[in-house]
Amino acid sequence: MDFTIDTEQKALRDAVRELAGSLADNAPSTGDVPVGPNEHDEKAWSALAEMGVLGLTVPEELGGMGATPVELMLAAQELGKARVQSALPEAVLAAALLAELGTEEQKALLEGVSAGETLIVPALHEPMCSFSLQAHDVTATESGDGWALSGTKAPVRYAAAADRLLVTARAGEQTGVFLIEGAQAEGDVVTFDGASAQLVGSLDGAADALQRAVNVATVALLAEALGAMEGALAMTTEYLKSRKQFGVPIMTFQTLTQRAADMYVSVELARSAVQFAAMVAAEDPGATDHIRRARVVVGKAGRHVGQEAIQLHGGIGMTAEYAVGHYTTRLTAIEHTLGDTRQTIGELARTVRDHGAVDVFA
Amino acid sequence: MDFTIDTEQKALRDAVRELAGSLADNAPSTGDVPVGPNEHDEKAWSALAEMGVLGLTVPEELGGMGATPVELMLAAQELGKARVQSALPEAVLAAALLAELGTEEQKALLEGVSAGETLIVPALHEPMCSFSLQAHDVTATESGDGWALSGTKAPVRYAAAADRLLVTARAGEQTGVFLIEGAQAEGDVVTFDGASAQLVGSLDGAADALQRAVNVATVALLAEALGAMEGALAMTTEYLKSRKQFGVPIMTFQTLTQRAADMYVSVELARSAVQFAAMVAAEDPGATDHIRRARVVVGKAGRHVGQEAIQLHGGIGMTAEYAVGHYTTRLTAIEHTLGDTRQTIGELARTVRDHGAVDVFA
Amino acid sequence: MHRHLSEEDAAFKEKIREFFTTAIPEEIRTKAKEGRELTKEDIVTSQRILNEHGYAVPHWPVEYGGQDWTELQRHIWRDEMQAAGVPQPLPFNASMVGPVIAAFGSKELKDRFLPKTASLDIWWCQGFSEPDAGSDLAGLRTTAVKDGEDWIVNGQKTWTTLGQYADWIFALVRTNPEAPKKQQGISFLLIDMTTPGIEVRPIKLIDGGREVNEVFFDNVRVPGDQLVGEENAGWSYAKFLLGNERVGVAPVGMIKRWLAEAKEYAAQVKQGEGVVLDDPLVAARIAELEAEAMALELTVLRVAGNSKDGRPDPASSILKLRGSQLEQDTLELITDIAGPMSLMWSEADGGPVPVWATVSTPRYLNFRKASIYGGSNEVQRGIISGTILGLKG
Amino acid sequence: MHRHLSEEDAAFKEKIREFFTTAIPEEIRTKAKEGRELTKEDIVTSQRILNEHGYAVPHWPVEYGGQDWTELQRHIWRDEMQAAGVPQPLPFNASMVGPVIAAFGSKELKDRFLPKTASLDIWWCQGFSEPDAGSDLAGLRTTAVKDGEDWIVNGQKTWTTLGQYADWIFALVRTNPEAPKKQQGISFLLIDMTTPGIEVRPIKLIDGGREVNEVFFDNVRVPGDQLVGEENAGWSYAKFLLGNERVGVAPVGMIKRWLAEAKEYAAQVKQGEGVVLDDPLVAARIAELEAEAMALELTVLRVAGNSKDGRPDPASSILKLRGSQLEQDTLELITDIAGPMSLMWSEADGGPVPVWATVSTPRYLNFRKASIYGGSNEVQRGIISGTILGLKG
Repeated sequence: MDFTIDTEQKALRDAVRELAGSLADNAPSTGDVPVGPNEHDEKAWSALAEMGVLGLTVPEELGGMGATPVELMLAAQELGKARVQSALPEAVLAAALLAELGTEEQKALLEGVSAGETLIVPALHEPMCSFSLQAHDVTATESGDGWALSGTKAPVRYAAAADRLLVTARAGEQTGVFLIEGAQAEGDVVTFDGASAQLVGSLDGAADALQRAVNVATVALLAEALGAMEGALAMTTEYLKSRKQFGVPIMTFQTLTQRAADMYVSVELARSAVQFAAMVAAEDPGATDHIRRARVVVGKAGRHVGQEAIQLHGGIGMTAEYAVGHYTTRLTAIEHTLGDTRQTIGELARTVRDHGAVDVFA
Repeated sequence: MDFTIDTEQKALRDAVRELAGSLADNAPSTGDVPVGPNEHDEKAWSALAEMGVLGLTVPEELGGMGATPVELMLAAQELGKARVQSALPEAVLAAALLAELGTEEQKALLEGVSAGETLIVPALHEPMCSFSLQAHDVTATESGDGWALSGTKAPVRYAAAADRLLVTARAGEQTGVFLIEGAQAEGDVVTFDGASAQLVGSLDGAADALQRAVNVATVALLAEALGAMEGALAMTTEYLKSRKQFGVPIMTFQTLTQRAADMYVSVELARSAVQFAAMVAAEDPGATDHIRRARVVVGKAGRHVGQEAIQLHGGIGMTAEYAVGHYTTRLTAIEHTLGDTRQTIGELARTVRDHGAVDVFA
Repeated sequence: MHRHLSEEDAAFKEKIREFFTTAIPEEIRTKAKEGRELTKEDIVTSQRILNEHGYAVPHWPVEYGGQDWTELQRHIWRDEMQAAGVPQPLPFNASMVGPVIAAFGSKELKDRFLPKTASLDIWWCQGFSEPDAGSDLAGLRTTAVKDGEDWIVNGQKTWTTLGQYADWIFALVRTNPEAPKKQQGISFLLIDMTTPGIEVRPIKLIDGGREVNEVFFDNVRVPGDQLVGEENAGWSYAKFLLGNERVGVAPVGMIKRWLAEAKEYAAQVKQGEGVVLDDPLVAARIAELEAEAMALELTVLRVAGNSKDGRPDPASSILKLRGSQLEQDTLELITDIAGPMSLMWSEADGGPVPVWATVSTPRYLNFRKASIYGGSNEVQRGIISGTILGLKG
Repeated sequence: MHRHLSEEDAAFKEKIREFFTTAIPEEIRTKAKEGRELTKEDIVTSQRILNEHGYAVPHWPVEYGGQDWTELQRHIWRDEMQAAGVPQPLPFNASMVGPVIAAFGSKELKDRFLPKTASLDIWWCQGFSEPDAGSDLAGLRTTAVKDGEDWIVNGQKTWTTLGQYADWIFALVRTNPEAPKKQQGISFLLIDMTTPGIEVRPIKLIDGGREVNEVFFDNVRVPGDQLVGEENAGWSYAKFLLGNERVGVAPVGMIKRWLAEAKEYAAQVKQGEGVVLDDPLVAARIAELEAEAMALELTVLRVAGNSKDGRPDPASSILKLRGSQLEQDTLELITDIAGPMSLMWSEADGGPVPVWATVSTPRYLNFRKASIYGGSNEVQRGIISGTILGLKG
């Protein structure tokens, strides 16, 4: 096992760091600062495309960089640290599915995806359903040489900006992945009423491919969370050093510094888990249990670090004009994207009998 | 709802406090101090009997004091605070069963129980079984006008000192309670091989009566735990005031005092839960869900307070010659007696659908 | 020691529940239950109805609209109010400035302010915290200098909740900068928000809501008869106020309602073949929180009964500390139940995703404040370790 | 960045697993796995076998029995050793005094002590803590005064683990009471436990075991050639030693074995119609602990690789802090799985209640020490906040 990064990876990381910094600097930070889930930002998206970030995990022959989830992780971590929210995890998921299952024609879309010209995002979530790779109420029926979709997907992040969606829908007992163009979105809600769509791959192959694509996108999410935690911890230690109460810097209050130390521990354990998840996904994107363990570690760490970052700041941490709370907001969202800690623990709990000790080398 | 105690109750509490203090003073506290589960102490037991503690919840007409679980709570709390371990919770359970289900002849035993002359303890636990009111591998078969028991009960606390046992055993699909005399115990292990026993009450009525008896005994256990927590907290604050490190009293380290404050919060919430459990049991010993909630609160508080008491003491907290660790030991044992936090949460989880909000007045 | 309700108290409970669930408009209560932002009008409407029936300020002196209730009855009142989703009487009026004026104000001040404070004809806001005086409240720097009979106030307050709606502000100001201790030399002033020189600037929070503000004072002239009690004795009134706040804020009824709602939600969100409530981990978490909320409620009942001479038991810090933790834990749970739906932020009705789910994340984020405002949890632990346990740093 | 094991490392792992599970007597490994107390003989036997094959002190210089292994190979060695239930080489010898002598001792000291230290012909114990110098180790008061070439030692040490078996003790002593800072003026002495004037008094712990002792020094004469390194430079050697200890003690392999055992136990204890492992709360707790143990193991691999110039990365405090928490959490879980059986305390075989269950409570209690000894968790947090985060109090 080797946790060091090579020169090329370092260069990528530094380049993304610089870009992310400049994107963050352009965002408003006083006055009516936006909060919560972001809108798609065309300019930022183009800049990411230009740097090759959008096509990182797309095979070279399909117009991408042919890099691995490790490079994806390095990039996503920098975006997280700079608080640049984007559709990157969603786009990665969609691209992985198309690259694995798509026809030649469908794969040809990936060149535009890598170039930032075509935005394709997944539509997995359904109203009043917890996260699942199986579609629940959205159905697909054969219609001519294509398929017709019915039902509602929500929330579909970035639906309004997307050119195409990859939609999970029930076809009989199975769930398939369907490509659809020009779906009408109202905010993050997309309703289909017999909309015509293409099946991507086969119904039989969808479940496993979907899990693999989710796993790779999860690496991007967890890396972004790691970056957010790093940012939140750095802001918190800075604040403890500079802020005064009772006439002294608040870092003289041991109860605060010991809690900052616990935050550091959470961040470092999460770092190990994220880097491991990236390495595992690079080797075998189907190694779901290891990725799930990483999700649990990062989910718990993110909650701990996000909550403590606000608490140790006090009131200022609650304000939109101050960055630290935005980290917490994003960490909360990541924890509920493509699964969450609760469900993931439940899934892991069902497999604890299948092994003795967890083997990180296998 | 009224949390105040009356003059008589105050007198009882003060008397038990004094007795418990003198019993504690007689225990060895240097050299080869005993650790872990105690042996039955005849002298302490007689002293408790003399004060009326053993017969507190036994009806007056059966030779007891005819008091309620509230008085039992007050007494047990003092014993816990003074680190006087005894068979009181076990004896209370057995007495409650006999008083509710027993024949006249069986009830007549209670006079001796109250007087400390007869020790009757329950034998519920079985090897390799988690806690259950149902017997698992111990069986009862009819034999003449009595019953014959087979199988192993363990651990049966105080079995070696007991005159009689109240044993749960399976009779067909049901579990009955059986009274047995002169069972042979090896430590806390009792093995039956066709031993002759009397059925107490009927097979049909056993389950509910057993639950009620467990509930009342649980009040004694939880109150003892509350006393232990009070003792552990008091020792810890005393230690923080007197112990010096780095040339100053360690109470100048805010990280320690803030954690002592959290211990206090746990103790006070547990106090409310214990007093409530006693009041509830006094009104209706069958109000199992409320007692279970109290068990969960006290179980978690006990773990928190017991662990922190040692940690805030440092190395000295680990030693047998110093009292604080004994509180932790006893709190750990109480948590695993007649059920535990884990199982109790599981049981409560199965009933969360049955009510909207928890109503403490109903 | 007994737990049953007397017949009288049981009847009281019935009566008051009936009142809350019928007299207060259902629309307001539903909005509150769903966790949406209430308008100023909602809050005023509700408090006026309460006040007309003597239910707005029961803990005040009877002559100013209070009730001669027992602690238990007050608990029932609070509990049923929160259970029914009735907005609490504005705490700045009912629990803060009102009791201070009632306890320390002159007869003139009482007659002038208390009736309108109870009826919410005056909307009060709080001017305590400053940018450099948060947990260290006594370090405040806003000054009031005598000018004839008047005071001239200069400085800045912050974290002024709902200041945008306020007619008046009660403020701590430094009237004697020479005092040997910083706790001395502070006075308690009542200030009309329309006085020239006052500016209110909103602070947007991370949930997107505007509920706190900065308030700037630039040579604001305050008539001398708007001083409460003694000059330079404001710190003791502030401590009295903060102590009341700790008792008042234990939001047990609300936590219980949220938990009941959490179960309803979890019984509706589908997971696999069943619903989220079928997940033993979710049910167990709920059972645990119910047990902890029960212990908190019992502690409210037990500690409130212990208060002496109108000074709150220092143990009331438990209520603030644990109350805020349980609020936060419960909202965290609801966000988890909402799952992916929590990624949407919206108060808009009628979509396929219910409002409780689309406000779950902002509400969860908003309540991170609960362990910061009104004396942070670190401050509460300090009160416990110092005042109760005698651990002096 | 990659996770696969090279062929060479995979082969190494195989070889070393084979060795541990065959060369070390099964009886010893079973005792260790069941959590029973090992005898002195067990530990000596095991370490001699390890040492004969070069597996006792691989991190030492090669000329004194070390191996030229990578950090990864050292991790595999530790991990497989703990997985197989092989008693770790006595840490006082292998991880503490050995590396100090190797790094700072003279050639004479190395030749005299290192071979017997590796083979456990000398059993070392640690003389650092004192009754008034625990977390504040530099406040120690045991003195050593020059008398010709010798030192005369007076004072008291405490928490001396397994001191009852020890042949020698390495001790921090104050050699210059006049030094301007208390960290200065401390020296590192090696003392034969049979020297007249030394008395060892056992301290019984709450689990009933005797594993720590007080050691009293009354005019104990120590030859001058038993000083390690420079006079008055002992504090820097002690810091070196404590840093090594943090890296060495992360008990990942043991935690993983305990978790695997916990599952076996939970699959055997009956509950209702099934077994405890069927309880989703238990399975979930295990899954969580497995994930956390995985993160700890990965951090060991990542941080150990970062150590520079033989000085441990301050991040190694994570390993001590989190390692002790996970040990404690896992033993707590096993006690819960044992349920009512945890009420019995016994190491006796053959009864109806298995030994793992009857030692569960004392073992759980015993490991409360893990967050206290060897630099308490509060001390580790202090190292992190001070050294890494730059938060100076």
